[in-house]
Formats: sequence, C-alpha cells, structure tokens
Amino acid sequence: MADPVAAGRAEPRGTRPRRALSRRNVMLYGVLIVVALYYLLPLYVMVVTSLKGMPEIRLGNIFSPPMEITFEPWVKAWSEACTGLNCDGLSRGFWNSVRITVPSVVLSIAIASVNGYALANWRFRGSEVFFAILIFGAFIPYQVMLYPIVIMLREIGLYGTLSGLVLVHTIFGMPILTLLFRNYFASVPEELFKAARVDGAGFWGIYFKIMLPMSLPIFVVAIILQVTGIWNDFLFGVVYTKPDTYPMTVQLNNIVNSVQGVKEYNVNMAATIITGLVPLVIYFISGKLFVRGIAAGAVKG
Amino acid sequence: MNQMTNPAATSVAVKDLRLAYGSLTILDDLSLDIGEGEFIVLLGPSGCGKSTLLNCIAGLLDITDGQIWIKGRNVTWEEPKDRGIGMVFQSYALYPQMTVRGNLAFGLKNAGLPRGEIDKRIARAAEILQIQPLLDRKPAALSGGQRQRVAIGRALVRDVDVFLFDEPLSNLDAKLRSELRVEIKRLHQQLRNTMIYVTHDQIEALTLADRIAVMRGGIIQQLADPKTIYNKPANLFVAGFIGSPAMTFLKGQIGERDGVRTFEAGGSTIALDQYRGEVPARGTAVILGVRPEHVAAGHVAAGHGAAGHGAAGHGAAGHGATGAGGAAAKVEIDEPMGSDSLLWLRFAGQALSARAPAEHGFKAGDAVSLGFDISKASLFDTETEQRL
Amino acid sequence: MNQMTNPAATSVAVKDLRLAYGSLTILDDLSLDIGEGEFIVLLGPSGCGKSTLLNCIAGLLDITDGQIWIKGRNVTWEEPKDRGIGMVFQSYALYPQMTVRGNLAFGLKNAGLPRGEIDKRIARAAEILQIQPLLDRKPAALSGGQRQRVAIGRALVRDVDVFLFDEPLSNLDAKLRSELRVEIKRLHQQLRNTMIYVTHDQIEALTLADRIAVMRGGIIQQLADPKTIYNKPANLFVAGFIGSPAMTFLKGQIGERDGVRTFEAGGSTIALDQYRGEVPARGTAVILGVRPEHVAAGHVAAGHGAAGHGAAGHGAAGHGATGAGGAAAKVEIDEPMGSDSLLWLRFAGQALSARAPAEHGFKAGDAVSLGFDISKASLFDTETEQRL
Amino acid sequence: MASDTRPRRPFRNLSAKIASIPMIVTAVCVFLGGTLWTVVYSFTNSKLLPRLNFVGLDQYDRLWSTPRWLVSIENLAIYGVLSLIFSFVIGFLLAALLDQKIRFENTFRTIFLYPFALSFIVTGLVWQWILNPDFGVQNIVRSLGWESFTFNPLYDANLVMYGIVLAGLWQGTGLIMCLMLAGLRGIDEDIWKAARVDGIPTWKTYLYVVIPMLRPVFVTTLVIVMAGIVKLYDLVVAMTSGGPGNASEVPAKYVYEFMFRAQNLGQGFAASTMMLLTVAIIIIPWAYLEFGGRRRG
Amino acid sequence: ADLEVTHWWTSGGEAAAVAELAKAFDATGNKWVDGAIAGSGDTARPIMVSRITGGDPMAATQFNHGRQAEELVASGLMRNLDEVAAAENWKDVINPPSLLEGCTLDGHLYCVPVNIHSWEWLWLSNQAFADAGVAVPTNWDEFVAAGPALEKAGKVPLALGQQGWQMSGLFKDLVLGLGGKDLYLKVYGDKDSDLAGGADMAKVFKALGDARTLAKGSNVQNWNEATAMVISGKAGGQAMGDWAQGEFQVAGQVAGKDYTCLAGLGGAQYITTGGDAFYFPALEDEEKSKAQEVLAEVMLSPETQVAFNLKKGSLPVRGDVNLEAANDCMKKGLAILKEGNVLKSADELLSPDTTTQLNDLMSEFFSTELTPEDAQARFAELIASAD
Ligand SMILES: Nc1ncnc2c1ncn2[C@@H]1O[C@H](COP(=O)(O)OP(=O)(O)OP(=O)(O)O)[C@@H](O)[C@H]1O
Ligand SMILES: Nc1ncnc2c1ncn2[C@@H]1O[C@H](COP(=O)(O)OP(=O)(O)OP(=O)(O)O)[C@@H](O)[C@H]1O
Ligand SMILES: [Mg+2]
Ligand SMILES: [Mg+2]
Repeated sequence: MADPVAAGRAEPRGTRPRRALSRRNVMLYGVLIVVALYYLLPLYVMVVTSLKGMPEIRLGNIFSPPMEITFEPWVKAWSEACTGLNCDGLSRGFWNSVRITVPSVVLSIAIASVNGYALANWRFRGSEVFFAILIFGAFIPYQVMLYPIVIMLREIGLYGTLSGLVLVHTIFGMPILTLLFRNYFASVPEELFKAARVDGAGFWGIYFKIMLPMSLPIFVVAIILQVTGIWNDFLFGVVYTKPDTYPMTVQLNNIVNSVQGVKEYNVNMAATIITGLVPLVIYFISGKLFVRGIAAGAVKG
Repeated sequence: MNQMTNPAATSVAVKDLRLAYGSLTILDDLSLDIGEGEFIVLLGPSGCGKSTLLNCIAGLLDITDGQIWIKGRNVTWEEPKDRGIGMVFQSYALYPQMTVRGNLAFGLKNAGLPRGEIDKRIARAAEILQIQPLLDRKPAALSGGQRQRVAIGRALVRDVDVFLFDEPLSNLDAKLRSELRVEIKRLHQQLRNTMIYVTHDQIEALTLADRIAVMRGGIIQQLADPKTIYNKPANLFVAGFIGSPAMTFLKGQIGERDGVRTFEAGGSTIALDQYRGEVPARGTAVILGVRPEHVAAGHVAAGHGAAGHGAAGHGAAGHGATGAGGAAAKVEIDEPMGSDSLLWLRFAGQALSARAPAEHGFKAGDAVSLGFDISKASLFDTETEQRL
Repeated sequence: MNQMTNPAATSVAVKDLRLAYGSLTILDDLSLDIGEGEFIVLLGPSGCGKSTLLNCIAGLLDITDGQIWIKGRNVTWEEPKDRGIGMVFQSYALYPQMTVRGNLAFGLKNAGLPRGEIDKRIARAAEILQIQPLLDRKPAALSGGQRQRVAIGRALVRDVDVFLFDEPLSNLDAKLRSELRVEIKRLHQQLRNTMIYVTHDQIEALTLADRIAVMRGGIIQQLADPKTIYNKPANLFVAGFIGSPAMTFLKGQIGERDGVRTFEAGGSTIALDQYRGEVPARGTAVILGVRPEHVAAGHVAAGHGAAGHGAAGHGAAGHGATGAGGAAAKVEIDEPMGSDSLLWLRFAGQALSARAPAEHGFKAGDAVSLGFDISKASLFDTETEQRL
Repeated sequence: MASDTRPRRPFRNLSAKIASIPMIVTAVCVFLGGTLWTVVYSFTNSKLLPRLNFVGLDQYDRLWSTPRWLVSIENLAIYGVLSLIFSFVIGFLLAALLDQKIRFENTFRTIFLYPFALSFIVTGLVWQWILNPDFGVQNIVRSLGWESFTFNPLYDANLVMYGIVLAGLWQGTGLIMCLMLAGLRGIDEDIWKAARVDGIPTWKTYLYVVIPMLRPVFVTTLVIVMAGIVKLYDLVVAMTSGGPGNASEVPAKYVYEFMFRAQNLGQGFAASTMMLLTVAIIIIPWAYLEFGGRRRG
Repeated sequence: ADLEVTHWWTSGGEAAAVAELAKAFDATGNKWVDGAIAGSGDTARPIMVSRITGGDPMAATQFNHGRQAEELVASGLMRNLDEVAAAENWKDVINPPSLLEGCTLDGHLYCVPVNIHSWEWLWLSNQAFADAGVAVPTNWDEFVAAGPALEKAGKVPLALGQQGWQMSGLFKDLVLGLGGKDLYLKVYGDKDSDLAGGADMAKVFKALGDARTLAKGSNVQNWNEATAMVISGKAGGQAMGDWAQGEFQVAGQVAGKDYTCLAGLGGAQYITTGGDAFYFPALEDEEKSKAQEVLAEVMLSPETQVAFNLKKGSLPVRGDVNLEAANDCMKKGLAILKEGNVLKSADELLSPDTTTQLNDLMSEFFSTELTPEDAQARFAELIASAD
C-alpha cells in the first residue's frame, strides 16, 4: 500500500529493537537506579555519619564520606552511651530485645497459625464473626488499648513481667498474622485436607504433618513481620517493662534523647543502625521468600 | 465382622440423603444402593452435586438429613477414617513434602499399624500398581500418571471395602486418560472392591461402569447399566448428555401413513414401526432423538437402498434402516475424526448429525438421502421430556 | 493490498525460525508455509513449542533468528498490531472489567477508527457469532462457550487476514468442546481466512485442519492433511499421537511364507502382501502399527471368515482382512464406548486393541481370532522409527 | 457400635474449637471488651484513674472545640490522603517497573523494601537528620552556592506534615510495591498478549485493563495502608514530637497525651472513641466485601 | 535492698546530680537501681503512672510536686511519709515551708522535695552579644531591643525549644517578670479570667509576640539543645529554669564571665518554687519499705542536698546548708529566697489538664501567626474553665 519499492523489499520492516542500550532500557534502569538511590540515601547517611567524628559532622556536609573513619561512635553506642546512671549503651537492651522477641515471635506465630488453620479448614458457627472482630483489632491504635491492657495485665498478675509483654505482643500480632495464615491455608487445595482426613489424621495431625511442612513461605513472612514489629516496638516495651528489661528501642530512645550538650549525631546514627540490624539481616536473608509468601498470603483472598 | 442389617449384597446405601448449605439445598432426598463389588459411576455436568454426594459418603461433609450405610453399618456420624473407605482425588492431593512411601504410610501410621504390616501393605500396593521404583521420590518428581497411581495406592494400602474416586482423570491429557482408564478397569477386575467413581466425562462412565447414575441438579436422573443408559435414556437430558458425538434431536409430531405411525417434521416423515417403545397417539408433539451412528447418509440418486449400503457402514446398515421418504438433507459440515467422519446435516430445517466412514466422499453442500435405524432411536415427550 | 514477493498462495511463511531462551533452544530452524485461506493445526504434546511458534508468528516473542512473512510482507520486526493478525487465547484473556462491547471495541478505538465504523464492525461480528444479546454483559457473566465466542469476536472485528488460536477449547468440557469445534469450522467456511490453530487434542486437529503440523520437541514431525497423517503417519510418534483410541504397536520382524512377506511376532504371523508401502528385507526388526478399527476380532470357532463378518463391523470388514493365522488372542478388557466397544487383547504376548460393535458378545478372558486390514496398517523401522 | 444418633453440635470439631480459644478470647475480651470499656469511660470525667462518673457528652463537646484535636484531624487527613495517593502511585509504578523482566530484580526489590524492616523511630531519626536545616539537604544546597535555598520542612508549620509524609513513604512504599508486584505476577500473561495484538499502548493497558484487574490487591493494600495511617504516632514523635508547636499533632498522639500526660482519661477515651468510629467506617464496608455473601468455593 | 528509682533526669547536668543521690544512697548499704527515662517528664510520667496503676510500682519515682500525683495519692497507691517527716523534723528544716504543702494531701505528707526550681531566668551568652557589638542586656526590654543586632550578626536572638512546656514556661516568666506578683497569683491562682483578658495581660502578650519574632530560626526541640545554642554563642539568650545552669557548668562555663543570668527576666525579682519531688509508691515488701525510708532521709540530708543541687544548678530545700561553692547565679537565687519572694509554682496551681491546654495554646501561638490579641482571648477562656 505504501511505497511499492519499500514494501517489496525483502528486508524486515521496522528495526530490530531491544538491544541492551535501547531507549526503553535506559529509561527503565535509569528510573530504577534513581529511585534506588533515593531509598539508599538515608542508609548511606546513617553509615557515613556513624563513621565520622563530631568535629567533622559540625562541618555540616552529611553526604560527604568520612575523611577519617572512626569506629568510636559504634563502640560508644554499643557499650558506653549513658542514660541517667547506666552507661552501658545498647548492649544490655540487645539481649533484652532478644529475650522479648524470640518468645513473642514463636508464641504469636504458633497461635496465629493454628487460628488461621482452624479458620480456613475447620470453620464452625461464628468463627467468621470472631475473625472479623480480630481484624477490627488490627486497626485499633495501640495507644487506645494501653489502658485496658494495663488493667487486664494487672488483673491476671502479669504486669511488668516479661511474660506479660510477650502476651501483649502475641495479642497485637494476632490479627494480621491470622489473616495471613488463614488466606494461605485457604489457598492450599482442599482435597489435600480431605485426603488427610480420610487417612485418619485429626485436627492436630493434619496441622503438623500436612499443613506445617507446606507453609515455609508464609512462615517466613510471619517471622519477618513479627521480628520487625516486635524488635522495633517502643511503646509496649517502655510501658510494660522495667529498666533492667528494657528492650533495645527504649535504650535507643534514651540514648538519642539523653542529650548531653550537643547532640552526638554519630553515636545516634550508630545506635540507630545497630538497633535496626537484626530485622535488616533477617530481611536480607529471606527477602525472596518474603515476596513469595506475600503473594500467597496477602493477595489471594 | 460387621453385623448386617441390610441385604448382604449391598455395600453402600444412601438413604434419603439431604444436604444443604444454609438455605441452599444441594442434594434433596437422594437414595442409592450400591452392590458388593459394583463399579458405580456418578455422571453429570459440573455443579450437579457429584462431589458433594461422594463427600457425604466419605464423611467429609456433615449431612443435613438422612443416613449412610456402608457394609451394613450405619456410619452416618462416623469419622471418615472409620468408614472403611479410600478416596482418590482429582488433583491427587498427594502430600507434597512426603515421599511416595510416606504418602502411602501416612494413613497406616495414623491407624497405629505396626511397621512390618505397613511395609508389607506398601509392598503389595506398589506391586499391584507397579510403582516400586518410585517409592522414594517426592510427588513433584512424578509424572501425572505416576501421581495418579500413587493416589490410588494410598487408598489401596488402607485395605478398604469401598473406593471413592473424584474425577481422578480429569487433569490428564487425553492419551494418558485413556491409558489410565484401562488400568483402573483392570484394577477393579483384580480387586473386586466396590468403587464409586465421579466423572463428567461420559466416555469414562460408559467404559468403566457396571451401573451409571446420571445426575443433574442434585437429582439422579437415571440409574442403570451403560447399555441401557446409552440405548434407552430415561429422558432428554440423559440422552443428550451420553454419547459422543452426541445424539441429535428433531422436533416434530406423530403422524400416520398406511396404518403405520410416523414421525413428521417439516414435510418429511419417518416410519416408526420399528420403534421399541410406546408410540403415542397421532398428533402428539414429540422429540425424536437419533444417534449419529444410527443415521445413514446415501447419495440422493441411489435412493434409499443405496443409503444403506453405500455410505453407512455402521449399525444403520446392518439392521433394517427406515428411509426418510427420500427427503433430501444437505451436508453442512464434514468433521473427519480419523476412523470415521461426522456429517452435520440439515434435515427438515433442523440440524442432524450422521456418522459416516472416513471415505464417504460427501462435500459440504451436497444433498444426501437418509436412512434411520428407528429401533435404536428414542422418542421423548415434548412436555415432560421423558422417554416414551 | 500488499505486493507479493512470495507465491500468491502463501499467506504466512516462517523461514528458518530459531528461538532460544538464553542457551535453551526451543525452536530450531523451523520453516513452514501456510496457504491463503488454509486452516493449519499445530498439534503436539505439551511443551513441544506450539505456543512458542504461534507467539513468534504473532510477534509476541522476539525471535532469535529467521524471518516471518505474512501476506508477502516481511513482518519479522513489526509490532503485533501491524501484522494483520487476530489471536484467540486459551484463557480467552478477555478484559474482565469491560463489557463484551468494550472488549470488541477496545482495539478499534485505539486504532483511532471512527465511532460509526466501530459500531458497524461490532454489529457484524456479533451477528456472525450470535452474541448480540450479550453485548452489554461483562465476561464474568458469560458461560465458557460465550466467552470463547467473544474472544473470537475480538479477533474478528479487527478485520485481519490471519487468525491465530492458542488451544481455544482446552478449558471447556467435552460437550461444549465438540459444539464449539463445529462452530469454528463453520466460521472458517464462512470467512475463508487463514487460520493457525494450536491444540494438543488430536480430535480437534483431525476435524478442523486442512493440514496438520505435528510437532515434537520444537520440530515439525509431519506436515500433511489429516487423512495422510491418520493413514500414513510419518513415524512412530505421529502414529501413536494421532487417533483415538490409539494405534497399538506390535514388535516383531519380517518373515516370509509362500513368497509373501509376513510380519512375525511371538509365533504368530500376519501376511503383508496388502501393505501399501515398502516392506523391508526378511529378518528386519520392525514395528507394526494397527489402529483398533482395522483389527477384527472373531469367535475362535468361526475362524477367519467369521471374524470379518461376525464381529467387525468396520473397515476391517469391508476390505479384505488378512487373518492372523488363527493365532488366538485373549480378551483382557472390554471398554464399551456407547456406539461401539474397544477390546483390549493380548496377542503374541503383546497388548493390542480392537474396535468391535457395541453388541460384540465377548467377555474378558474369551479367546478370539483376529483379522487385520494390513492395507491401512503401518510398518516402522525399529531404529529410526520412521514409516517404511 | 453404629452411631445412629447425631452427635451434639458443640462437640463436633472440638479440637478446632479448643484451638480457636486464644483467638476468641483475644477478639472478645481484648478487642471487643477493650473497645467497649473505652467507649463507656469516654462518657465519664475520669482523670488520672478511670472512674464511672458519667458526664454525658461533655468530653465530646470539649474534644470538638479543642483546636489541637481539630489540627490533629486535619493533619491526619493530610497525611492520610498524601501517603495513600503517593504510596499507591509510587508502589504501583515501582512494581510495574520491576515486572518488566529486568535484571537484578532481586537487588532492586531488596533496596525498595529494606526500610520496611526499620522502625518508625529509626526512620524518624534519620529523616530528621537529613531534613535538619543546619546539617541536611538545605545546608548542602546552600554550601553549593545557592544561599537563599530553603528546605526546612520540619521547622515550618506549613510544611511539617509533608516532611513526615516524605519519611513515611520512604518507610512504607516497599511493602506496597511488594503487594502490587505479587498482584501483577498473578495476572494472566495472555491478557498482555491480547492487548499487544489489539495494539493497546502499554500505559493504556495498565490503566484500563491491569489496574481494574488488581482490585482485590488494591483492597488488601488499602486496608493495610489505612490501618497504618490511623495508627500514625511513632513517626511523628520521633521526627517532630508534634511540633513545631502543634503543627504536626495527630489523633493517636492526642489520645496518648490526654490519657497520660494531661491526666484526663475521659478526654483521651473520647478521642479514642472517635478514632475507633473512623476505623469502623473504614473497615465495615471492607469486611462486608470480604466476608459478605461470597464464600470460598 | 535494691530500690528502683525512676526519673527523667538524663541530660548531662541532671545525670551528674542524680549520681550524687545514688552515691549517697548506695553508701547506706542499699542499692540504687537507676530507671532513667529519657525525653522529659512528658515522656516519662505516663510510663510511671502506668507502672503504678498496673500494680508493678517502682520503689521511688520523680514527679514535679504539685498536682501530678494527686489522684495516685488519693487512691492510696502512694506511701504516707508522716513518720519519717516527724522523725527528721522536716517541718523545721525545709525552707520555704510552702514546699511541703505541695506534698501534703488531707494533712498527710506523701513526697520528698529535693530541690527548688525556679523558672524565672533569662540566660544570656556574653559571647553572642560581644559578637553583635551590643552590651549584655539587663532586662527584657533591652533584650528585645538587641534582637536586630544579634540577627545581623547571624545569631538567633532567642533560643527556644519547640515543645509546649518550654513555651508556656517562657510565657509564665513574662507574666511574673513583666506583670508582677499580683497578676501572676490572680491569674494562675485565682483563675481570674477578667484579669486574664485585661490590659495588664495584653502587655504580656505583646511581649510574647516579641519573643515569637526573636525565636524565629530556633530549630531545636529539646531545652538543652536550646541551651547548647546559648553556650556556643549561636543564640543570644534563652528563658529557662535554673536547671539550665547545670549545662553551662558541664560545658565548663563561668557565670558572669561566659554567661549572664537575669532573675525574673530582669524584671520583678520573684521566683516560683516548683521543684522535683520523689514519691514512694506503697510496696508490700517489708525490706523495701524500710529502704524507702532510708532513701527519703538520704535525699534530704544536708550533704546530699549540697552535692546534688550544686550539680543540678537548683537551690537546696534546706535553709540550713552551707552553699559556699555556689556560683553567681545560684547566689542571686538564694538571695531572693532569703527575701521570701517565693511563690507557688504553676504546677501546683494548675491541674495537668489545664497545663496541657496551656501548653497547646502556646505551641499554637509560636508555630502559627495567631495574633497576641486572639491568643489572649483564648487564654482568658482557658483560665475561666480551669479547675
Ligand atoms: N461450601 C459451599 N457452599 C455453598 N455451595 C456450595 C459449596 N460447595 C459446593 N457448593 C455448590 O454445590 C453444588 C454442587 O457442587 P459439587 O462440587 O458437588 O459439584 P460437582 O458435581 O462435583 O461439579 P464438578 O464436576 O465441577 O466437580 C454447586 O452448585 C456448588 O456451587
Ligand atoms: N520464558 C521461558 N523461558 C524458558 N523456557 C520457556 C519459556 N517459555 C516457555 N519455555 C519452554 O519452551 C517450551 C515450549 O513451550 P510452549 O509454551 O511453546 O509449549 P506448548 O507446546 O505450547 O505446550 P502446551 O501445550 O503446554 O501449551 C517448553 O519446554 C517451555 O518450558
Ligand atoms: Mg466435583
Ligand atoms: Mg501452549
């Protein structure tokens, strides 16, 4: 229809596209790299600042790399920074955080996975109603529940104990985790469940022998969410513990806010990084499974 | 072992079964008796309640009303594992994290059988199903057919009286499906267990069943052996559902010529004297159902006789085919199916299909004359849609 | 419209196509010429590269090497929309949130067609496909068959030269599948477009195709019309893949008796004088492939003649069937399929299937005598697996 | 031997019911009970300790005439709308970019998602530092020669909420991206092909075909994002403590401060009740969509 | 016994002071378990209250005496200290005696005041004024006048942390310093809303407007960061309580030489005697209860008082101690104390609820363009509804 000569050529029309440096690729990777820089900037600033001495920081350029690398802020943040009379930095809080996080994560995931399993496979009259209330709980600002929880914990005598805090974390982790597990187990073929029942497995048999071994991705999601959530928690940590069981975030807050004259930004940043390290590491290790689990547990309804 | 309250020959009995989800009734007042060692196929379109019925028998659904008896025991409220059933699922539902051996052993371990006994049973099942080399693989490393065998094996090791299959072949491709069909049949001949088999594929039903229960909307439309179902479908639905290529239906009414009742439609008449059933009174509106293999298409010039010999190599030729009074039909489409062809015709303004040998020589647009084997046709009441 | 550099009859030409994912080559040096108005079916097992080839033609995959010509234009690097193709997908890929009308109009609006023209085209497509009443529904409110029609409609409105179908029926149940098959065939007869149709269902291939390209592992095994493919499969793979019930294969070697070459296996011999092809030298190991409908089973007492007349109502009866020397075969399984039955036999220690009329009267365990229609059988070289 | 009698309902699936006790107790006692408790006490004039001394709607009257509460509501609205829009837009764009079969997808995804592993406290501190006019961006740009450059959101009452949104987005967009990516991956590849054959430009395909198809993902994401927005507290505390002045106050902070600092529990509970009411307005339609009518097939 | 003591003294000077208390208590053979919570009383108090109401009290906790702990005391959660007080004869040694009033409810004593804090100070950086080339001001008006010169020299005239309590502290200073004793007592004490809306207060609000102008550019949150600006000469001055002195001291600065302090912002020479007090929650453990008494004693012993207050920069609660070591500023305070020009602090006069509302108003004023007139109207309303 167009130029007959052109049309008659044996050469393919249009150019062979998509070489490595095509416009599309340049745009695509360009945008991605710019955005990635934006996301990395704060981390960069944190790291760089934590390696500078205070005099250098006062010069003012937070983006310039340190002229002289010093690890002193790290040492100070970890073991020397003071809050009131306690000058042992974050180190004490670290172990407290571990002692709080591990049982909380284990307990909350154990309970939520069983609940999710029951909701997905063993529905009974009213189970959906309880679940809806539970989901409502996901929206309640923690501050609102602070007082009722204080009273509840007082009544059952767990206030101020580590078990009390673990309980609180379990309760507040329950809505989202239950939702995730319920959705995940619902996506497991129902026939598998039926086959196991015919094979004579009961509620727990199916849970432990069939469902659990299949649920790695969703467990990874749950673990990441809970570890980050609980490790990063400040409010419950500070309200429901005592100084000798303060978690790391409370120590962090104390260090950062215990300003002695001028703010020691380098120490603050080092402390910040150290505090965020555990969830970050867990996240970096299992990021891929996280996405898979999200796809299975959050998106499918 | 079990006390018999029912006739000895009954293996599974469903009595007045009702199942409803809230206000939505899926099965209503359904009864079914299945004999010892019988192979029953539940056949019906998607959503008609086949799986639901099977799950009720297995005890995987809490029934709303009625009773289930297995081997003379009322098992209505027993746990699935105590009913003496084994079940094979559409997607096989193999436990993905266990080896084949683990899959087979799971139910036995749950039942607390000793190790030696478990091993013995697995060995036996593996032999029957020829899966010995696969025992230590995981399901992911098996082909579709192998998975299917393992799924059957899982039911087999449990040494049950009744096997339940829920569309075990529908995930497979056609070739494998036909192979496994034969295997299941062979297995039944070997084991002689009672088998209840759900499918929506009528070929499976016809090839496997001792008796077929055709279901629609939760109701059993016809329960009979395959031949009866095929040749004397109880109603229009069964007739249309069974048979591939499907039966075609002609609307018309009863006429009479030379003292012989005839079927009249759009000016063409077909004599019904060979019809094996009750032909209603003259003037009644009826539907005539004929299967393609009972219609013989012949070259128009050669007339009726030629139709019988020339083109139709099938049943219609062997048994006396009744001519359609030379009424011309036109070939619309020719579907060659390898071994033979399906001709889509227009006859009396209606669509009609006829089976012809692969080398029939007709082209789309050709006019043909038809011969009908009325002894194998069915007449249906237009109102009730029941066979007459 | 376009100037032709290729033979006028060629609609789509694939030249030396190569497609690789990294180091994994899926299609290698594949060439295919498709005539104007031809209905080509690409048939092959799952994963053999059918969809890949189709996507290459559509321009949805960047090919590694080679050329694609459509209507005499080299379109190798053109955008799919400029190739003059329409495509129908297995899952239909309808835009779920648009009405049927929206689905049909979307591409046209994008091409900047005026409103009136769009409406006209939709009206026409809707009429052809009889989906006028559905135009304002959303896909979710359509049945499988209706969705399929809309998907075809979407290609139709684009007024294209070439239709590409990627397993458009494989998501449907058997009944609907056979109905829609007829519709597609009718559509092709009406439109006379070039159609390239991917399937792994051989019945679809046989009924629809002008020519079938049987593929395996990215290579076209045979490209021919359905009859040739059915009767003269190029190799063992094609022979086994095509035909339902499938061809059975007997291993044996060439012998000779009374100056006539024979096929010998396990003590039984079958004369090959009627074989249409080249029979190799005596002693050569061969595989004999026979389709069930070319095997006639008869009652042993009646011998050869009876076999031809008594039981085998099909092709084997019509043409002179060559006896198996009275070698007894044993019925293992009888698969009734409604219109006729499939008998699974053990012959010369090997499995063999035979088609018999529904009322054959054999039971499992019966001994039968066999007649073979060798003129329709195939001999394969054991080594190369090619037809001889 | 034969179980002719129908077992009593409550005892079927007993294990399942027992196993659900923690959920039931949590739902009923903690969430429902706590909520009711809060609502009841919002009608009292409790000070430091809860007392059942009813004063009718006084607390609500006061709440709605307190400028700080009104500012809080307004701020939450600003933050909510902005972070909702931007996290959806950015999250979706990033997901769409990552869905282009790119190389190093894992690396990029990790980079976008890592802030999610950090607490709001940490996020707040870092961004406070970056936005600090004396050390951060403003200072850098000025030292490059642009003396009059002003970028000081955290100390400008008109901009402070935007500064907080900036940090909030940095922290939360990764998760949104992840959810969207999961959704995109679930879309039938054939849809893309169909659109290409139809000649639909990519952006139009996204706009008219893909995004409408992602509706369920969007709903889930919306719920997650909304829940986060309502709870906004830590970030504000870490970045500005509600300052400058009251410019970045938010409802959760108001609740907290009135309950504990101002020792006026009644007022705090009234504010809590208002928040819960908002949550209910958000979640009830969602719950209806999620559980109403539709059942798992 | 081990006693956990919670407090919010975490800045440099404060921590040093607390260390003195701990040292003294440890010397009695007990152990001070420090429970510092950083980030001002606003952060710490809710935690302390939760702990006490949650049934897991600490052994002693800091509050600002006044009305913060009123309800806790009324619900019987706090320990009655009458016996210790009698034994140690606190009635006589505590000066001014009004301090004990704040700790008394229904005739019983519930807390131990440990220092006298006065809010009414303006801290000036000599360095900054030198740089700007103006004389160090001697009163508020001069300070306001020096503003432009400071600004020109690149200084922030008035350092002010962006937290409500600091702002309303500044306001209170202005009320007392510019409006005088009667105005202060009538407005804060008698809740006289007519006066609060009157002409005298209008002057104060105008001064507040000036303060707002002067504080533009003060980009800090915490009071000690603001103080740090004064110490480093970046800011001209800061209105802050006497605890700011601790920071100057930690930074090694000398009163009169490096910095100047103006009591009552250089106006009316009054101070309010707010201060920190320790409350002792009722405990069941006998041994700990005993130790609580020891702690209360120790806190008020003359030696501790001197050591503590020198570090803290506040005034001791005993009139009978020797403060030779006190610096210029402290001496000024002591002098005012001697004169008896001591008023009740706002914490004692207003409920926490009203205080919060007042803080909010001031926050709003400093972060928006709210006119002094409107602010005054709102203030009057607030005073009218105060309890
Ligand atoms: N949990 C449920 N709640 C409500 N209705 C249901 C439920 N499960 C199944 N149904 C309905 O019950 C009917 C029968 O379903 P069933 O699974 O037995 O059909 P089927 O015959 O097995 O179909 P298929 O061939 O598709 O497997 C269907 O209409 C289905 O919609
Ligand atoms: N993106 C890809 N990367 C690598 N290999 C691929 C990719 N897509 C397809 N393949 C491989 O290419 C081969 C051919 O795939 P194709 O989809 O064409 O098969 P098919 O014949 O259409 O099969 P089916 O009948 O299952 O649709 C398969 O082995 C498949 O694994
Ligand atoms: Mg089913
Ligand atoms: Mg394919």
